[in-house]
Amino acid sequence: MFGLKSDWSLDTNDRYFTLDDYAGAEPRWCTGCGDLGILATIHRVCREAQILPEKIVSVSGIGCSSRLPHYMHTYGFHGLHGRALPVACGVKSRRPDLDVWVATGDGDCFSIGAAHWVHALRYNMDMTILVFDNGIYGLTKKQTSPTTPEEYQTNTHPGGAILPPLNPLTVSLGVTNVSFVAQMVDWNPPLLYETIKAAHDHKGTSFVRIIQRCPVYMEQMNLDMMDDPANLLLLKHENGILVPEGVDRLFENQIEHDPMNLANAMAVAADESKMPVGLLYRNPDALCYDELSNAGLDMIDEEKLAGVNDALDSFTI
Amino acid sequence: MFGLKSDWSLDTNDRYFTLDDYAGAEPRWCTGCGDLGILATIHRVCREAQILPEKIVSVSGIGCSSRLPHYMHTYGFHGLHGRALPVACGVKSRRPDLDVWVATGDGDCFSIGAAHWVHALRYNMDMTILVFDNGIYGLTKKQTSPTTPEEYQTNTHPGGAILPPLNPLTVSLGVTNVSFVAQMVDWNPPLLYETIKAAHDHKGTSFVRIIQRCPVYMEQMNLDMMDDPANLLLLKHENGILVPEGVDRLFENQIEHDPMNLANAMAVAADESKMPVGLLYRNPDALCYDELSNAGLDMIDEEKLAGVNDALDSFTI
Amino acid sequence: MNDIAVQQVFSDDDELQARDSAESIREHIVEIVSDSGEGAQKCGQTFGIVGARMGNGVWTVEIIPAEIQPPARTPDGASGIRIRLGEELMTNMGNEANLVVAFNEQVLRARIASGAYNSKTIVLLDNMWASDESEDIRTEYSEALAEFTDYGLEVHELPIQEECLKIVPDPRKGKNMFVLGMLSHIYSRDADKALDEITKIFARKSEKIISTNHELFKAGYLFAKENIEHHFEIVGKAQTDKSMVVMSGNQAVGLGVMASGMEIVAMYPITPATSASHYLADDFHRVGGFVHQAEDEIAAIGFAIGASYAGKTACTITSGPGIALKTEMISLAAMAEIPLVIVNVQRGGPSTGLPTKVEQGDLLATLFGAPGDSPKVILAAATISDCFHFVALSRKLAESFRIPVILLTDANLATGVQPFERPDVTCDWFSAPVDQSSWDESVLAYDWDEETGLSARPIPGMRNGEYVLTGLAHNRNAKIAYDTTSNQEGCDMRSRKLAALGRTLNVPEIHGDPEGDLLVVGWGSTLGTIEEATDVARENGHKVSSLHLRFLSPMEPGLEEIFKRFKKVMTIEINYSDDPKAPLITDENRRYAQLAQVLRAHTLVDIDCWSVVSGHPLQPGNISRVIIDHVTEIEGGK
Amino acid sequence: MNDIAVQQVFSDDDELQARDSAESIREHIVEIVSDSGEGAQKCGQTFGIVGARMGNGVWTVEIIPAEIQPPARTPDGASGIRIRLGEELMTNMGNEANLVVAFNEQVLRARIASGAYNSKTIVLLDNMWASDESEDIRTEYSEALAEFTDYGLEVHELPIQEECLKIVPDPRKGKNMFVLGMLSHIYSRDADKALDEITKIFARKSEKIISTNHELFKAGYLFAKENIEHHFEIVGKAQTDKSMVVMSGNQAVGLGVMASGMEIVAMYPITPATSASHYLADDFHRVGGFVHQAEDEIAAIGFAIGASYAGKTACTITSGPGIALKTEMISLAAMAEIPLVIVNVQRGGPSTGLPTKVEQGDLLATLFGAPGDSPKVILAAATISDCFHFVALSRKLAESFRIPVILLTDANLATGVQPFERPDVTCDWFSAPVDQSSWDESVLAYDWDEETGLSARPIPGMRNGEYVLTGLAHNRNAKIAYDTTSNQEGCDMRSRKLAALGRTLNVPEIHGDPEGDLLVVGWGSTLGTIEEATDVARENGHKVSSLHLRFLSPMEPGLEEIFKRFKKVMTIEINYSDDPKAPLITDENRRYAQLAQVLRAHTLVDIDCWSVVSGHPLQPGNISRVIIDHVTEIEGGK
Ligand SMILES: Cc1ncc(C[n+]2csc(CCOP(=O)(O)OP(=O)(O)O)c2C)c(N)n1
Ligand SMILES: Cc1ncc(C[n+]2csc(CCOP(=O)(O)OP(=O)(O)O)c2C)c(N)n1
Ligand code: SF4
Ligand code: SF4
Ligand SMILES: [Mg+2]
Ligand SMILES: [Mg+2]
Repeated sequence: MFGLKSDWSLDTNDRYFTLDDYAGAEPRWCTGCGDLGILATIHRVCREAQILPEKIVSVSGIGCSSRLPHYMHTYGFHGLHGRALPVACGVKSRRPDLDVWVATGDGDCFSIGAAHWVHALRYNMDMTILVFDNGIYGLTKKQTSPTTPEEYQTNTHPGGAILPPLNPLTVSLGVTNVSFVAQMVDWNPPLLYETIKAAHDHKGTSFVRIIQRCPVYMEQMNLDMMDDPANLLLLKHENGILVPEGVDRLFENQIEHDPMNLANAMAVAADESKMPVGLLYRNPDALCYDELSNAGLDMIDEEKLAGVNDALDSFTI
Repeated sequence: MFGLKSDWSLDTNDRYFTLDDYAGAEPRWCTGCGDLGILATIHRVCREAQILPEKIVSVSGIGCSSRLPHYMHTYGFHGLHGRALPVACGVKSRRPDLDVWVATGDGDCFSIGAAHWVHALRYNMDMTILVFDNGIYGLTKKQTSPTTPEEYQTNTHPGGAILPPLNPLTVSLGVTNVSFVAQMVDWNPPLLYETIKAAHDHKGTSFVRIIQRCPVYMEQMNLDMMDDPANLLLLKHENGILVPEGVDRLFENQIEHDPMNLANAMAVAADESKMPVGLLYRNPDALCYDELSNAGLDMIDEEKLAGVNDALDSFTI
Repeated sequence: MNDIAVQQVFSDDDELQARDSAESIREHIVEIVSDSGEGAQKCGQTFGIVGARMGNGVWTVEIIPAEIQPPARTPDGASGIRIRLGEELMTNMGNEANLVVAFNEQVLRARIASGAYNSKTIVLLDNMWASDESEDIRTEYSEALAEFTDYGLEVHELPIQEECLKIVPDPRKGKNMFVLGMLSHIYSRDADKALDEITKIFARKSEKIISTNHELFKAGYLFAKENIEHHFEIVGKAQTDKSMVVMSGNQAVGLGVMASGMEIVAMYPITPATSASHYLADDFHRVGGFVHQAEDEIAAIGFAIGASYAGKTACTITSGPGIALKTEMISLAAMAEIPLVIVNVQRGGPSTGLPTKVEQGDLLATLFGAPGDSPKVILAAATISDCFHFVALSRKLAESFRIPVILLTDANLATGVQPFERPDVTCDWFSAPVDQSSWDESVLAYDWDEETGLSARPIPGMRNGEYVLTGLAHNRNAKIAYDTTSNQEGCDMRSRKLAALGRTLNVPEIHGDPEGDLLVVGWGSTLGTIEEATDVARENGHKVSSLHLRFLSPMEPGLEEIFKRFKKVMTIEINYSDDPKAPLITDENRRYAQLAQVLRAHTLVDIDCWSVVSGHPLQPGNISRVIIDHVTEIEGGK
Repeated sequence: MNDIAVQQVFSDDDELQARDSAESIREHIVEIVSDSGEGAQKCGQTFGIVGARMGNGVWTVEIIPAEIQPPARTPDGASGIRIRLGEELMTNMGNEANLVVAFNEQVLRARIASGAYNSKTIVLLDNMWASDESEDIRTEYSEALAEFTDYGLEVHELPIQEECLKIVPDPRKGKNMFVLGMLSHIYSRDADKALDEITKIFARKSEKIISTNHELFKAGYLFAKENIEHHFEIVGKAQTDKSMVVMSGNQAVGLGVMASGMEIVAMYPITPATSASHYLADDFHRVGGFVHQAEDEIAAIGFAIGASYAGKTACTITSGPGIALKTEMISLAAMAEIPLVIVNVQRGGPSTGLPTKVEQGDLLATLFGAPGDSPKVILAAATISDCFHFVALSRKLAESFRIPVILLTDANLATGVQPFERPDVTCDWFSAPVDQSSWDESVLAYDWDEETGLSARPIPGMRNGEYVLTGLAHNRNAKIAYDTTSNQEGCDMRSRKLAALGRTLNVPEIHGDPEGDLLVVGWGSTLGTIEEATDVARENGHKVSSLHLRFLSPMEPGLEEIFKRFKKVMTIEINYSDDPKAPLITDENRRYAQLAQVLRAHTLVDIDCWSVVSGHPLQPGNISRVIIDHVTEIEGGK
């Protein structure tokens, strides 16, 4: 049995991982589901970074998207609906060596999980949060989610969703200590790759909202955007998401946006005439809660024993 | 026994209410607690509007601030920690005639109640939410709240709070369909009165964050601001909170801010160098969920019976 | 015109001829299994409704895959429906199927594995896979076929796809109506009634779609007539003079809400409860009601509690994990005496468990889930008709006793479809309008009657009724009270209400003799199965009776006395208990099934139990074997 | 210098003289009551610690008002402390107080109302109110005094405020040390030890503050010597050679966490659990631990579960409403077999209930709270020493059995202060470092042992151990499994672990004779009270014994056999049960106290119960009366 520390840097070099090494069970998502492409992209990011599979923990809630951990050949935690984030924070709290990914849905994260969403962004522990936002409850078969477009017909709102959809970007950007907010669509693999890679590279909590196709329950929503890329607005900046060569030709609308500029990020996020894709905000200097929660991790048993005895001493009569 | 509708407008005119008519049990807050002044101001607003006491429902969670319903001689619902808002929404869902007030604390609303906070703002049902923000958990005796200033020493963070305080304004403003966001301090009674009055007059959910003194557990926090009003920034506008004569002399920092301008509101809220007081945002045209939830309220029994029978017919063989 | 075509194809002669050659049987169990999305369920439901309309007893239960769109042609992906069709009233899903229509051979394999068939089952299998372009598939097909033959099934390979292709280019949408036609001939169904139903299904679609589906139906009918030797007749004898409705348990819950006069259902989606809300979202407006989809389960019950507090007793509908989240709020409702109806459509647990499968696993959690003493009324629906009537009853109990009422149903009732007598709803069923008269100032907000614990409640808007509801310990005046007596008094009064309600209940009726060797006690959706199994045991000469409980809190009276009249009492439940024969398990440490646990404490009778958590509804055949095993042991011990 | 002053005032002669004239007694109960914020608790705690250091048996319990800063001079605002001081080990708060120091007359009234005193109680009352400038107060004072005299109390009016004013300008801060001095003389305490403790209290404050408080103490001491006739001596006989620690139950829980090797406590503030986390927030860093204050209770347990999953078994600490919220997560931990320690410091329920008061109301909720079958280990601490040791035990059980462990304590233990033997912690107590060796690929993630249900678990970071934990039904390979056997197997294996653990437990020891007329069964913080009351009954010639349970799931073995050796068995609990004599309550419908309910089902013995929900700790005097009443009935029935 090895102690935690001693083993951290063992045999990283003599192993090379292929995409297959990150692939778990065969995905059970519907044909055409955007989740498939996101999964493949995650595999690619892991492969490029050559992360040790046993050091990856993917945490999820409940939903179609939350099935993701099963499709990774890594450690995974397919927990409770809405509660991926507290669990992920707990995993990270004493295991700085683990690479924590969170897969969550628009219902999982913005509805039942909303309190944890706000607070996880605040904690800013080092992890990558991917929200698979298909604008609908997929797994439970077509109920309204917070991001369902107004008037879209669902099983709980057969007359059409009655509230304007929540804008997850403006809420996220409003959270003090948030450090990375990006948005991307599932159907642009090169950009999605760069986005997830940037999110993963970022130290702190990276929040990526991925607009995700659900051909089964949400045909309309994304088709608008897919049909006419003019509905998208590409955010470009030298500190932003790398836009691979050739890709930016697809976007007729582009702006330069400095991701360090929170006020601008707010404005971009708030303007709902176009769907921004790219990095809205990044603050590499935000405080990371895991640095505090990991304090004392390297204490050896003898020190602990001394600590307990000191504590007992103060109660001894 | 009267039916709901028939009685709504009975005997409103022959009764006149004094402040005492709105006062319930004697408040059990500490000496110098800001809650006392807020309570008095609510009584005043009710008196000025001559609301029928039996038509008022004040809903709260758990905390010092959530004791408020007991100090009102009206209907009240002192519920569970963090859950004032869903209950208030339920009260309003079928009782458009009731005047719903919510008293909640920074822990109650921004921590355990955060998901409901975001979603209640979205629903925008007609009610007045007052957050008594003392930056601390009062009732449970000095634990860190989401708005506790960084480094302030509490019983859960004896070495000082470790995260920068959450900015409730930027989060609130980020919620789609939010319709009224104001901020005020408890120690300026005339302005507080105008703020709560404006909130109460607004149709839709009015969110008012009141910076509240807790002399017992949070001396420092507000003293800075009280000692030096230069730390405050008064928001003025013809569509904003009325600034009573003489009051604006107290504020060396003032700006004109149009509460219809969301982008500006965001900027004002995000600038934490000064604490803005006044109306940040107001949108009188936001959709009110209660207008939908109240649909069908006036249906008489015979219509309902016909409705049930129609429904049964479609299952009849 | 369409109607003329119907006449032409199904001339009176044809019909007659069909019926003449049919073998008359008392009942059959039919399954239709396919990949998900091929419409097997729609086909079966329609088959069931036609049966109900023809006066047959009908019980249908859905076969639901775990994934939304599981991969095609996989055992795990089996989606479908079972219909038990008989002369008389059917009360459960029965045992092995008599006939099954399978759209591919793989989905059949899953059903065989779960014991749905026996060697006499007739299989009608689409033979399209035999000539598939993929060699793998052809091999799979022929291998499976060999398997089936080994198993002893009577397999008929039929060109279903081929026949459908003559009418539609993509038979994935349409094959189900062809199969409905086939089954309609095989079981001598009234084709006009079936065509009617098809018209209803596609009512919102185009004329073209309706006529295509009619055409498919007719093709299937004729195909069976010409090519399938099996031909049965099941005369409908269940029909009464009374008008009947046919629906699923979740629809019944929804209709029950509408008939109860409740106007708010606050919910958060969760399987298998959600479809009740789906139904209400469609129809609730007919009675002026509103479905609130909340941000989570806690908010849903909070919203319902708010509406109830304001005078409109409301309802929240959920399943196990949702009940767990609502625990704190349920305790508030008990403590502050807020009328409230909570429907729990039970699914397999613990935790996320088996979301689409049946379990009776939440009895203890609803009885005891909250910290402190939180008395509430708990009812369990045993039939789909109960699902309807008990919601209305729950609303009344909630208001009369100022108490939360939990109605337990389960995944089996939720998706099962069954005919029952059309309820005769009157305006008395509805809650009274919100009382806005003046409150008598001298009456306290909790003016508990010492005997019964009952009290009237002021409703916001009532002049002089102002009070502050609190979840803290409080006195009769609704004031927070930490003194030494108030909390005791409040607890006494809240508990007393259960005693008062209990007094109004009758001793439950025994199915079978009032005394004997073995009494089987059940609750919930297993009623029909247990009674049928008991009957079988009795027919085999055993002294077995059964008892079914519908009130779980308070308990129906007289149980101990009933139990004492039998040599042995056991519960049969769909939830977990330790197998007494398992390693390490002794009489002392054995963990009992949930009702058994409660009844043991309640009566001190040594109640045994048999239970499973396979996620499947119980089959009368298995259960009668279990019963006979147990009773034989007692007889041996005489 | 200060020390010299001490010497001067307390010369050996003085000390000697003091002791000489003192009446020797076996024990006394002392109360100090005041308005909130006047330091009565600090005074009493110090008095208690000095007692413990002098080898006395000590039990202290706080008197806590409901509000943070209740209005001054009101009965509801009574804040204070009770100290039971004796020659031998004290195990509970005792009956009526022998002596009370009151800072005003109103707070006394509350204590009289709650039955804390009897006619022999000596009252030392600050007389400052007699000459208050407000006439109202003067009247209140004289009226109350008349009341007290009627009640038969021996009231001594003393110029406490006046004496303190000679030393400090505002005696609100300081009076408590004067009173400590008074009490120290009255009970012949070792003044140097007291001065030591005062120095410790103000260790972080200035020299000046320390010396002022020393001065106040001495003034009080001399004042008593000169003016108070009462003078007692309680020789400390409880002292062993062993070193002792003295602390509250919540501090013991915190220290237990530190000694267990757990590194994460995730919590959300809630009374009365929070102070355990406060203590940890101060001291956890000494063992490298971290307290996470989460956004709510669900996030707190989620965070703990995450840490546990990642190899660092964690702890969450809460009270009733928090347990309710954590229900779904507890079920996940049971289902997915995540080691986890949950401390539930029980308070009065249901709902928000009585947040600062004691109840044993969460036994059924923790046993049965979750939907489906969620087996977990449940322990109840009976003493403050248990609070410490059981946390460490819980961590070990959680890891060995891969199961959530719930440790029940209560408000009474939480704030009570008691000396116990200093634990001898060794490195073996700590959890092993996170195992990061390679996992044997051939071992499945849930490689259940058929006999015991046990399995080893892979920890993230272990090569080849990759698996996906899920709350859905799953097989040995951790894969989601909806087939007909996996869920049954998983449920079997998880339940089997309880049987396996149960096998390792011993038959609990009976306090008193192994057979007799009445056996009283208890659990939790009532241990000392029940045993003392049983002893009284036995001394009175009744055949009564008692039994205290510490394991509630699984149960300790041999209970039925023990119960059968007594004519009658009853539980005594602080939770709700129907009074059998109340209206409408019959033998049939009576709702039993929580342990009684469980034991009835478990043993089928007709177990009676006596329980209250007044929010107060039980007093041995009352309890012995209850016991004698019950046993007399049996004796009569002989
Ligand atoms: C406590 C709880 N409530 C509800 C559910 C039912 N449920 C499962 S997934 C889901 C929503 C899924 O929507 P989303 O998060 O958007 O994920 P998607 O399926 O669309 O990827 C719901 C309501 C549950 N499993 N647990
Ligand atoms: C479910 C639950 N968790 C925790 C508590 C304990 N609790 C009561 S009030 C409170 C926080 C109070 O802080 P805040 O909301 O800021 O109100 P304040 O007292 O400062 O006005 C907490 C944690 C509770 N009553 N219920
Ligand atoms: S339902 Fe939608 S989100 Fe779910 S797997 Fe199918 S396509 Fe994907
Ligand atoms: S603790 Fe603070 S917030 Fe609570 S009543 Fe006292 S001063 Fe007010
Ligand atoms: Mg979704
Ligand atoms: Mg606060």
